[in-house]
Amino acid sequence: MPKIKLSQRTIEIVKEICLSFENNEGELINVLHEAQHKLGYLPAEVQELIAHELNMSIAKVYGVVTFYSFFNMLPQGEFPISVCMGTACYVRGAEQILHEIKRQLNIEVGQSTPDGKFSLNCLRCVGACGLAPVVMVGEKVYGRVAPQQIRKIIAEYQEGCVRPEKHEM
Amino acid sequence: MNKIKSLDDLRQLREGMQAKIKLRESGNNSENIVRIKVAMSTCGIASGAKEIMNFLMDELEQKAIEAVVSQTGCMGYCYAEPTIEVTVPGREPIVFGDVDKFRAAEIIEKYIIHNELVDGILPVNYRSIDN
Amino acid sequence: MDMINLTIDNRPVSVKRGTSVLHAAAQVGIKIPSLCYMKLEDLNIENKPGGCRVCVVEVEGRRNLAPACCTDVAEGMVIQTHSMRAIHARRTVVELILSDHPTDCLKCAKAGNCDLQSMAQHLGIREIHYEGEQSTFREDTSPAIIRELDKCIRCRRCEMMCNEIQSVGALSAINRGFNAVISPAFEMNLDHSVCTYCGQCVAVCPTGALTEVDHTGAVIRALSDPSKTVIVQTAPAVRAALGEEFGDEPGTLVTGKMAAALRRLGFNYVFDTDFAADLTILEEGTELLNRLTAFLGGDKNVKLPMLTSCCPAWVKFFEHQFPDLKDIPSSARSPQQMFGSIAKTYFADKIGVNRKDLVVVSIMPCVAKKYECSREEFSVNGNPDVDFALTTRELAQLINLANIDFKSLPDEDFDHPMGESTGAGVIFGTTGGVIEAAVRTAYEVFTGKKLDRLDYTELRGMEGLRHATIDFNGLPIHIGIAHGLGNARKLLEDIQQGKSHFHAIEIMSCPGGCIGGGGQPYHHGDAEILKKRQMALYREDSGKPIRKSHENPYITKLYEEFLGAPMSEKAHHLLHTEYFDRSKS
Amino acid sequence: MADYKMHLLVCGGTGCNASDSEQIRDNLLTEVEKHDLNDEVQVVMTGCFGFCEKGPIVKILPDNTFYVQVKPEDASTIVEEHLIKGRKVERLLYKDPENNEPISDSKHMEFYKKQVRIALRNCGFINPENIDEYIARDGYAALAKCLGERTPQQVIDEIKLSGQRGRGGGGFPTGLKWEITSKSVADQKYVVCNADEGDPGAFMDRSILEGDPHSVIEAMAICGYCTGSTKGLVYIRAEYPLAIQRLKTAIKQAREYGLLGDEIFGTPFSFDITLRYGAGAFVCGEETALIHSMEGLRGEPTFKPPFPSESGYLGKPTTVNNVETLASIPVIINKGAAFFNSIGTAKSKGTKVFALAGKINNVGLIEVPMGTTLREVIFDIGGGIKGGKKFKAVQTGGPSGGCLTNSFLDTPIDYDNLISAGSMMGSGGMIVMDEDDCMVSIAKFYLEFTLDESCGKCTPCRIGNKRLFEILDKITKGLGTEEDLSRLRSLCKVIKDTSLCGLGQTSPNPILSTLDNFYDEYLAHVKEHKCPAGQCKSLVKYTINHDKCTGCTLCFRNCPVGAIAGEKRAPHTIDNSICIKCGVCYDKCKFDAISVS
Repeated sequence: MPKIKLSQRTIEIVKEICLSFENNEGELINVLHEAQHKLGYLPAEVQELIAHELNMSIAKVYGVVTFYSFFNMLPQGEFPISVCMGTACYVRGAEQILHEIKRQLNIEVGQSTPDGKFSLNCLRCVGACGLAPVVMVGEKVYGRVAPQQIRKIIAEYQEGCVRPEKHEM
Repeated sequence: MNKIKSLDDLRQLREGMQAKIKLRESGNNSENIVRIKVAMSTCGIASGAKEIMNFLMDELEQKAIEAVVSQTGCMGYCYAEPTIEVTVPGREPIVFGDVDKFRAAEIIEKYIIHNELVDGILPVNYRSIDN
Repeated sequence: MDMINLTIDNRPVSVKRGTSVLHAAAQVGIKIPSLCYMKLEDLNIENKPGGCRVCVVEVEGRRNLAPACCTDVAEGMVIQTHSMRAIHARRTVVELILSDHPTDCLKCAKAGNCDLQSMAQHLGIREIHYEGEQSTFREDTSPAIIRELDKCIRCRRCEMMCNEIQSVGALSAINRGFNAVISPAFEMNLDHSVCTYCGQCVAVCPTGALTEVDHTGAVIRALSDPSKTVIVQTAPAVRAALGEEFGDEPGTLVTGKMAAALRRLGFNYVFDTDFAADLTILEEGTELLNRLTAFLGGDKNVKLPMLTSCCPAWVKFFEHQFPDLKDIPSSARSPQQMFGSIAKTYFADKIGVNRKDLVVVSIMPCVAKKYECSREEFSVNGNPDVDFALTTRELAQLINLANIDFKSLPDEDFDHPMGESTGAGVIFGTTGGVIEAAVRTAYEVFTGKKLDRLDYTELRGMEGLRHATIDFNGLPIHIGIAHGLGNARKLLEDIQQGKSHFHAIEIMSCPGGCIGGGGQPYHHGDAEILKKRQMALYREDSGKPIRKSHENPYITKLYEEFLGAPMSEKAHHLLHTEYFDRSKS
Repeated sequence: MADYKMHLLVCGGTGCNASDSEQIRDNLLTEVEKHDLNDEVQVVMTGCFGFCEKGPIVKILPDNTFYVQVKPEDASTIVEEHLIKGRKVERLLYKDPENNEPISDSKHMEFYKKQVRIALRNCGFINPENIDEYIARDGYAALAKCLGERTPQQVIDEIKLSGQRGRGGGGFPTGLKWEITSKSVADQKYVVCNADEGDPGAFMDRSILEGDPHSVIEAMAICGYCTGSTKGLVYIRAEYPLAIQRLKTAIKQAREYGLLGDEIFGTPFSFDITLRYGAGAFVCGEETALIHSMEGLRGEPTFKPPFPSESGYLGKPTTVNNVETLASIPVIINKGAAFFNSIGTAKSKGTKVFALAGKINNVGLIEVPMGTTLREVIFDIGGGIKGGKKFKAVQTGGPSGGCLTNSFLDTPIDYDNLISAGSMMGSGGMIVMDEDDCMVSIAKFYLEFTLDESCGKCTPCRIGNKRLFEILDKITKGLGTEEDLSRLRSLCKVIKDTSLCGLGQTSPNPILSTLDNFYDEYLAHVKEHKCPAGQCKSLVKYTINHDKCTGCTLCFRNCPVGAIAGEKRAPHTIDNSICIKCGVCYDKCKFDAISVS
């Protein structure tokens, strides 16, 4: 786990979040949600800081972070691609979609592209089964996606339309 | 916003609201309002319901048609999102499916202005428990 | 107190409400096999996650099988513990565990002592029907503990000990599903975590996932090297448990046989850590009295209460978790390190051997001692004061290796001058023992009067937190005792908030004290064994001619010939140490 | 303003074998043209009426005539008889199945509308972010009635009388659950709304929270009143941002109106609600795991008893109810238990919301009374199978459920029938599968899901499911043996028998039900190494049909692994040892020369 030095700004943000939940150990998951929302991901150093602020064991914080699929310890791509693998989407060909994206970006699920633009993971059912199979890029939902459309969708972000503000660490 | 301190506060508020709606639905009040509800659930928005809602508001304003466009929850027709429900005064509410910009314009033009029906009407296929 | 009546295996049973099926069956002699369940009776330690599912039984009217360990009895229950359906389920469950378990029993440290191994034999498992991928994890060797998580069966005992009993919080379950396992934060090595090596996880681990680092090989090499003089010191708690490895009843004292066995193994000098325990009492007792007199003399910033410092796991605990209190514990080293320091200076000169050619081996009931002797400050330009620390289990292994028939050995004495010890030194091995030994000496030195009684029963027992007030000739001295780091934490928090009214506190990391150490023969969750070992130490104490540390002639000789006086400049240099803030490790 | 006097609505739903309806519309238009009525009569295509069994349908407004099973050639009779002579065409009218009387006015034909909306009563009607619209539809009247006129026990009895059962999948009687919590004594009790909805293919909780959050808030308050809890918690999935935002707005408005907070309606009863977020763990749908997650711990279940009603969140008595269960509570209070009890079957009362998805035309959220048959749901409301393919099975209950085939289509849906049919109600996900779906890979898909979502605490689920998945994987790769099948079944039984929580106890269901219903398909994979549905990649063989192949080299250029060889304008061949069965050539070939076997 490469050691990174947290910027003072990040330390302030994390402390603020913990304080907003009265440094209560029972609010760990809410704290982690807020931290990931503000910082983009949860590296080891952030987890250590949270454990310190909530006065609890670091191993327990890591145990919670690795239990829930929502929290990730590696930076997400600028444009996180998630393929819905719910049953409705699976039956309508989500596996071929996933296969096609892997081929196009040649990364595996859970990885990010070297240039940090795209990351790929699977989601458990986004709840838009009417549009199966569904692919999400960030918050944007693409419905009734066919493997052939993947190239077009990626291209849309390739030229880099508006870049969301970069999370400095 | 006054707090509802007792049961009759609630009753009064409810009666007031229901009267306002009946007035509007019976259509005999002066400002002859058209009510449009847009299904704004996650899958609705994902299929473009937000753009349709803005488009409807601009179009109706342009054509100076008195109308209230409001958002609502999912109506259950996932295969036909985005879906909208149009209530023209004096007529039963009608639900339209697969409403893109082109079809929305057609609904305004034909149904709201000329009272003609338009393709893609979704018949009500459930019984409600109001009656 | 309402009783519940039920039938188990067609036998009527009547037990208290709230009893589990497992215990109810045990009361009528029915042993339901279980793996992850563990209960240490009066140390109120219980582990029943209900995860292994080996103890499932058939309950009439229930759709699926019920885990006996965490299903409480209910009125009129009808239970079949060994129906074919339950046996088939149990065998399949154990087959599943074995399908994700390495099959290297031949070279596994736990072979012969492994609960999974005996369970598989008990269930007569000959074939694993469901082969498949095995979960693999990086092996981690720390100064004291080896973690081979491929052998972990996720019984959660170590997680429970580390968090609920010891409150160290070095271990937690991580990941989810097939790769869920118990590990320190970020799957780092133990020596990067807050682990204090108290070894309680090693003591309860049912398989070979957590074992102590094995130094028998190194000791054998030293013994077979003619150029080395190899001496050994044995800890107080070892003599009350070593016999169990050879089939003795728990609590059998084997001091004499142990000395005889060590001599036959080829140790040049067989000494006793109890000698250094008496030395510790002198040093620590004096330090306590100095602080007391200063306190009574009105010095406001003297550090009271004073805490004992002989347990290395407890030292690492406050270095990590209470760095602001690190100058409160006594600066005296532990008996093991005092012994090493004296051996490699005073004794080495006496027998004319250079410290590099003198190998000091210690036999300890504990795994943390392996870490302690590897600490920087306990070595002189690279040569450690204590070279190797073996656990009681490793000593038993050595004795078997050398084909020594332990049970028929004659009783022999320790060598001199570092083999002589008093009753006070022996009781170091149990909770309440160190402070009782200190009181015996401090009372006589402080009041100048002879003790009327030697047995301070108010300091003895097994409760996690104990306190007593001893009258020092009109001056009430308040004493606190805690064993198990979770209990220690409560006392430390009182000190931090200035609420502690104690003068002296004895703290030991392991429940029961060193008799329950991580290196002792496995108790498999039976607390009776700990109590019997405790009784044995008090028996040896009352049988000793001299029972007060300051009356040990060899100690007085050591001071005259070498150290001068307790807390002298030389004693300070050789027998005292300092602590480090490890909270930012 | 209405220049058209008559409207002819032709059902264009894809279910009504769409080709006929277009033909009917064209014929009607030409007939109207012929009798030059085109400025008085308008012909329009509509969406599906939800009565596809009797399709295609033509409805005439304003007199509401409802013609069924209309053929293109009937268009002329409809125009001449009905439009011109004003006489209804008897033979096309729908015959009431009881008395075989033709029904002329569709106003009386309420019964063909199979759905009854109770939990979804406000969805699509009110603006979820405007509390007034909820109050206008009797919102909070139930709470007012409870606080004002009833004791907690009376309300509990009413709910017990209604026969309401848990809609999260367990089916535990709601009234009884509330009663147990009300009897537990503690200084603090909790009401929890379980909005974790981890079932893939289920989204009814989301729609209710997005469409009508207030009904859930009101129900939680009522539950708080009955059980003596003053604190409510909604445990909601982090994957539902819109539902979270709508819930927050609704709670804020309810507080402003004094419907949440202290002394509601001036009575001593106080109740407030806070949100707790899930973080992507299906197992947290289980009560004890959910409670651990709310306490900031790993979502690992613990043994029951003690049930949460006795000791749950922070060790205090806690009532955990699913969103849908709560949504219909206000209706039970307002319209009375008898009304709710009159709907449904003997032991399963009221309605159930299903998320109908998969290979079906009308994917959608439907709410049907208990006792409706699967056939009505799939072929009437659902509009039949997409692309006219043959129905194969419907999967209910998600990863804990099973699949039901043709022979179960007429099973009335309720908790017990579904369980005895080898499946279970589950939260309501209903995935329809057609002939192209391979049941072995569906079972493998669900196992892979359970594998990812198992918390790993107990042996049978952590290791057992992994072994089940490995055996299934072997079978889908054609390496399975018949002995594997028997081993699969026996391991499934032990896992069901010994797992700690519901996830493990039900994870083998998809396998057991596909084994029971499609054993021949398993045998095909194992014996002949063939996948009848052509889904299992490694068993599929792509071959080029030489007389159809024109040698256009399109497949050759697109094959990612260069498994295709052949000269320009000469028939090509596929080398099956290299081919990775990606199917690109099959999609690209314009001459349909590539066949899948």
